[in-house]
Amino acid sequence: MDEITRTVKYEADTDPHFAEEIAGIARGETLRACIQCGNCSGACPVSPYMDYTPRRIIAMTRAGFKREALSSTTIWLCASCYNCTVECPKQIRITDVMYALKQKAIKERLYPKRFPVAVLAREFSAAVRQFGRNSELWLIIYLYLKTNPFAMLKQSILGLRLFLQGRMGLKRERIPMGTGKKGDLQTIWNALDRADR
Amino acid sequence: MNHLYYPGCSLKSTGRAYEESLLAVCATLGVGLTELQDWNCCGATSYMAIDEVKAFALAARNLALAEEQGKVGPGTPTVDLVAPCAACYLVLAKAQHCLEENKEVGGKITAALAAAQLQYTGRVVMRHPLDLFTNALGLDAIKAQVTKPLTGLKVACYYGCQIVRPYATFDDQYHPMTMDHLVTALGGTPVDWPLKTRCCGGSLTGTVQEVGLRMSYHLLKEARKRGADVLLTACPLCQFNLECYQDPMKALFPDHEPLPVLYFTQLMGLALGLERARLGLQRLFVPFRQPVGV
Amino acid sequence: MSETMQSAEPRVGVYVCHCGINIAAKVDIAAVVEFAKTLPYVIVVRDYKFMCSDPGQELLQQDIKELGLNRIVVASCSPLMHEATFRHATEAAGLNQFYFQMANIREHVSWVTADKALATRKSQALVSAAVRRVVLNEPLEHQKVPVKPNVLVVGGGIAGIHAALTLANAGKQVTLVEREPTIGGHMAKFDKTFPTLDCAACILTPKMSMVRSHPNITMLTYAEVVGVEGYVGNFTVKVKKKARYVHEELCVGCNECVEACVYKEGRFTDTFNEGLSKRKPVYMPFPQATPSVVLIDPESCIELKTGKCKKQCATACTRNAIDFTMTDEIVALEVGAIIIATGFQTFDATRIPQYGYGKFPNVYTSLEVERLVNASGPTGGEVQLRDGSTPKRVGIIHCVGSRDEKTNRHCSRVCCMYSLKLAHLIHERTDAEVYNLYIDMRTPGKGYEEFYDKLLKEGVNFIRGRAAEVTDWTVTPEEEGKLVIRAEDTLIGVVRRIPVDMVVLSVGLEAHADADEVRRLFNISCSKEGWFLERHPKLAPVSTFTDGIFIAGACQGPKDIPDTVAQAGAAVAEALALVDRGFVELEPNTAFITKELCSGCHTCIAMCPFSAIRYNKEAGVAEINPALCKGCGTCVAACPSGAAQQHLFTDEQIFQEIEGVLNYV
Amino acid sequence: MSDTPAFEPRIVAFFCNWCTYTAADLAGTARLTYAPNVRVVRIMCSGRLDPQFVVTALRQGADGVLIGGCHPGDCHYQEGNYKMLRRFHLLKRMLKQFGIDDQRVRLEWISASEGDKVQRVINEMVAQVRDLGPLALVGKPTPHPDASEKHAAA
Repeated sequence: MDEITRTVKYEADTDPHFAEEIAGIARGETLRACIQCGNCSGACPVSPYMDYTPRRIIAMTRAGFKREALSSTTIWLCASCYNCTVECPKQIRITDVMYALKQKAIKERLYPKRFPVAVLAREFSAAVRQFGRNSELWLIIYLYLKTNPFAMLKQSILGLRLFLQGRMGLKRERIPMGTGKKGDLQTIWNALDRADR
Repeated sequence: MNHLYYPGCSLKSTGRAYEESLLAVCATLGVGLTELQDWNCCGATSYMAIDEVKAFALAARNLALAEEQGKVGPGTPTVDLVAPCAACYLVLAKAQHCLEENKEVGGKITAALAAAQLQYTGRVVMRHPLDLFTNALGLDAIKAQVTKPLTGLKVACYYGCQIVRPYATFDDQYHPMTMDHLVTALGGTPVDWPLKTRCCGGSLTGTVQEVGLRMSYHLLKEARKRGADVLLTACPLCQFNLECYQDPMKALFPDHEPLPVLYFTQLMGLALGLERARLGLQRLFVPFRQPVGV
Repeated sequence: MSETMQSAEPRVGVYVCHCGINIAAKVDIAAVVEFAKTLPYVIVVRDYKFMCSDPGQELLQQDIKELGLNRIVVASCSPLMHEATFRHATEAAGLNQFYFQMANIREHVSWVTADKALATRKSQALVSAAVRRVVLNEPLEHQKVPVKPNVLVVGGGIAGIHAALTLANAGKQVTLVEREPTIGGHMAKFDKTFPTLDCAACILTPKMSMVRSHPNITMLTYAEVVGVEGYVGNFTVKVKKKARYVHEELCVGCNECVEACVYKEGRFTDTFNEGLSKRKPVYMPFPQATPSVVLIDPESCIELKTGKCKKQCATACTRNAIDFTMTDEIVALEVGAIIIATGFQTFDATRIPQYGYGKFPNVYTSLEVERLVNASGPTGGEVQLRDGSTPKRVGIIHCVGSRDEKTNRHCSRVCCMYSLKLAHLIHERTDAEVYNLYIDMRTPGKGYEEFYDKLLKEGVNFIRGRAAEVTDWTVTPEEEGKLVIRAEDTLIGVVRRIPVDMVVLSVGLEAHADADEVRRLFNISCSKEGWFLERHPKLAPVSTFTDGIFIAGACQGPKDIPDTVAQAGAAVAEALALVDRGFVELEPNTAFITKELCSGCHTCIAMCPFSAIRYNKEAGVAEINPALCKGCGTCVAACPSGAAQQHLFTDEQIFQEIEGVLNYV
Repeated sequence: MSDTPAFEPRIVAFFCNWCTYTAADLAGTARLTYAPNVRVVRIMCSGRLDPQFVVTALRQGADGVLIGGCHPGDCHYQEGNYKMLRRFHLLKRMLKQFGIDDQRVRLEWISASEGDKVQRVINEMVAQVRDLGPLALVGKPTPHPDASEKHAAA
């Protein structure tokens, strides 16, 4: 890397409402209480792989560095183990903040390209939305088709073994949808969609 | 004892052996599990990344179904809902907390459930099988039925993240012991190791494999280092990550040595003298060959 | 209408204070002034920037003289803040000071209300109430009560020691009560003190022996206050002296008994050494213990537990000081003032399990390390691990039990500095590589930042990050056999794993577990965390809400030694001001009985917790002794006929106030 | 300005000097903002609270009454708060018979250090009484129209 880049951040490039917005979705009202102690990063089992440590994500969120926070790999590497949340001395629900950032990134299409976690989340929710349950085999197929079809070849051995051991079937798990009867999931979706509008 | 049972998607596929062994063990111990009819996916960690309200609504529908099928409502006692998958257990418990704490989200969800003539009144108690066995049934009752004690077997009990965090209700968040005590009751020897609650990598193993593999590799390595013959899990995803990826793990980390990874219910079944096939042991990638009860 | 009202037509002056912008920014002062002008009996209404200032006070004094005002209302801050100020001003202008009434439009209005219009309205209501009430105020006189000359100091740490000595040097008779068998407190456990690194023992032990030898000080160690009665200037205190099983006046501290004990070696936890060594059932707390007297622990002594010991200790004592029949003893004291200096306890590190205290032997608390580096400690000042070896790498974790919502929210104020001190001492004695893991470095004291600077130059490592965990999970060869501290180095932005031989947990300071019981005993308040509450954080930092009881040192909040000693001096000054004055003026808000209305029903008599009410058989009415009445008004509320009333708080006054606050429309 | 001004309750509070009044001062020092509907009358001890005070306040136009005293065991005068508690139960029963919702009269133990509790309790109570609506008593004075306008404007 011989290239030198200029990194000054102008106030006009920040989003002054970003922190509020994220705190709102995340039930993370305590976001602003962060003292930047880094306990979250220290407790996080995945932090060594992140481009920004969780602490920096909190700082960037608070400071309105929207683009940086939303396009970071950090939020997609979060494995939802809740260690940061449990350990935070200010009781910030960091895992929920990460969820909120993921939601926002997907909405704003700012997540790193072909980053499979975001695709997984999308494919997963689409399947659940349609069938009410999730079938792991189909999920994996979609995931690889949308991200890296070549990697699927490597995974096919694993898939085959799972199939042979009876741990993965071709049958789609589903529950009746759109019956309009009592408890119908489709009715609930519709009600939620209406409320969203 | 009769309980409603929420299997979750994984127990119907990759985690089939968990369901098989759980049902077999419960039948032997006289614990009745009735599968929740028409249950839907809990939403897991993925839906939460898409839409919080919808994720909680997915969970809440199951809770409402449990109240209906458990025949509880205002003015009645509670019903137990047993969720063996750690992710399902957490998501359902988290939804309960959210419905209680957050009026705004709670209101939206209640309204959506009402559209489908469902309601949730807060009368479901989420239970993980570990909680069920150690606290509701009691270790003495289990001990009494052990026919093949796990004498000499060194076991690394792995709890993972989501049954102890962030809502540790039935066990200690930092040093959980329910599974260790269970192993002792079965005649085995739990090893003391520091990574009991360290994340296995979760869904990362499938998406950012180099990260997930390394996390799982370290867990297995440390368990071996502490002398474990077998590692026990209480979650289908943990079991999948730790067991099924041991071949690619070996490719990435040449010093990796295979270690059998079982559901704790499978080992329970062995100690209770059940046939291996009833416990789904034939589905293992890393076979567990150690004889028990000798 | 009372007689006083008829005697002179009320002429009320109302003064609205801006308090700079504290009130004026949230309350439309002009609107309050205009409103006050419409109230009955009001002759003049003025506003001023600071009513409590001299010109402010002169304003009302001038009006009393020139306009013939006979009632004063000031709308400003809380009466708990400036009531006395304005009463004096009123009195100085020749009016009885109880013709004054305050309306609290700062603490109860401008500081707590978001909307200016509503704040103005609320202020008007409170002014209206004060005006209506002041019309009914009566001239009263303070009751003078003599003050007992002696002072009690509770707690024998550095705060209590300093307070007792200063009072004694001023010629007061002082009783110093200490719960432990020796005075000295936490400071006696330290080796060096920051930032000067002077030896704690060298500066403390002379003071301890002065306490022992001072003719004006009575030292009651191994003793606890169990009862406090009375009021400012006149307290009766009961102190329980726990049985030591050794007669203090006979023991010369020769330790022959300790030598002779049937236990050849120490077997029981030595609390003075933070459990790092063992002691016998009969023991001297530490070599410089004051008084230099042994004691016997009934929990571990065979004789005291079973009555079946050879009692070699008793035989060995040539002065027959040992007495197994000793029992607890109650001592009664009469004092005019009390200084509470009960100190703090350190945070229990097992409450943060991820740091491994109690699980990994080489994880220590800072107080344990204080003993390790102390020349008179269990290792003679050698910094050693449990196996006797010298650590090569040491990690000091700051903020353990501080700045943490799950344990203690407060900053313990001393940990940064003592951690620096320990880093220096460990580095100096072992040449070990020392890592300080801190969240923020807080060194705001004289010479403190300079000390930090010195440490930086000495080559001690500093990592800005709260340690997430201490684990024996090792990954790399250099970590093998060590403890690993995992933390983010936040200044670099990466997670680091620091392998160390020894972990020092810089535990925070917290209020004693029994702070709540202690404060009840003395009838003072404490914060949620258990710190004793001062009367005002800035202007009355050592006074409490109970007159005559003062606080000093860390029982009020975390403090280092210089601040503790300074505060002890301040508490002494307050106590002296009270005791040397010789009398106190009691608020004349006592209850009284209007004979004509009393039916002699006895209801009030049962209500009074101070036995101030007695039934006069001849007259067939109840009578209240104003000297005993504390002015709670409970009897007044219970009186069915309205015969019982309370000065300053008559039913009529309160009714007027109620009407006033509701009449803001 | 609307034709039907939103109802803003008026609440009289009786706070004891040593604990709750001090706590209210602390809330001020800590700048904890709360609803302006409560007016505090200071008494030395909650034991001084004559049930007549409550009745008078309600009759004079208050929609609710809040009483604040020291926590049990903390009374500056040993047990004034206990003695008031006994009276308080009787009072509540009596008010019920008059058809006054017992949520309108609330008792809270608030120590000198609990400024945040003052804020919470006052906000809760104002919201509660606002929901209950104005206390309709025969002969109760009605608020001045000017005040309602100002409230509504705010």
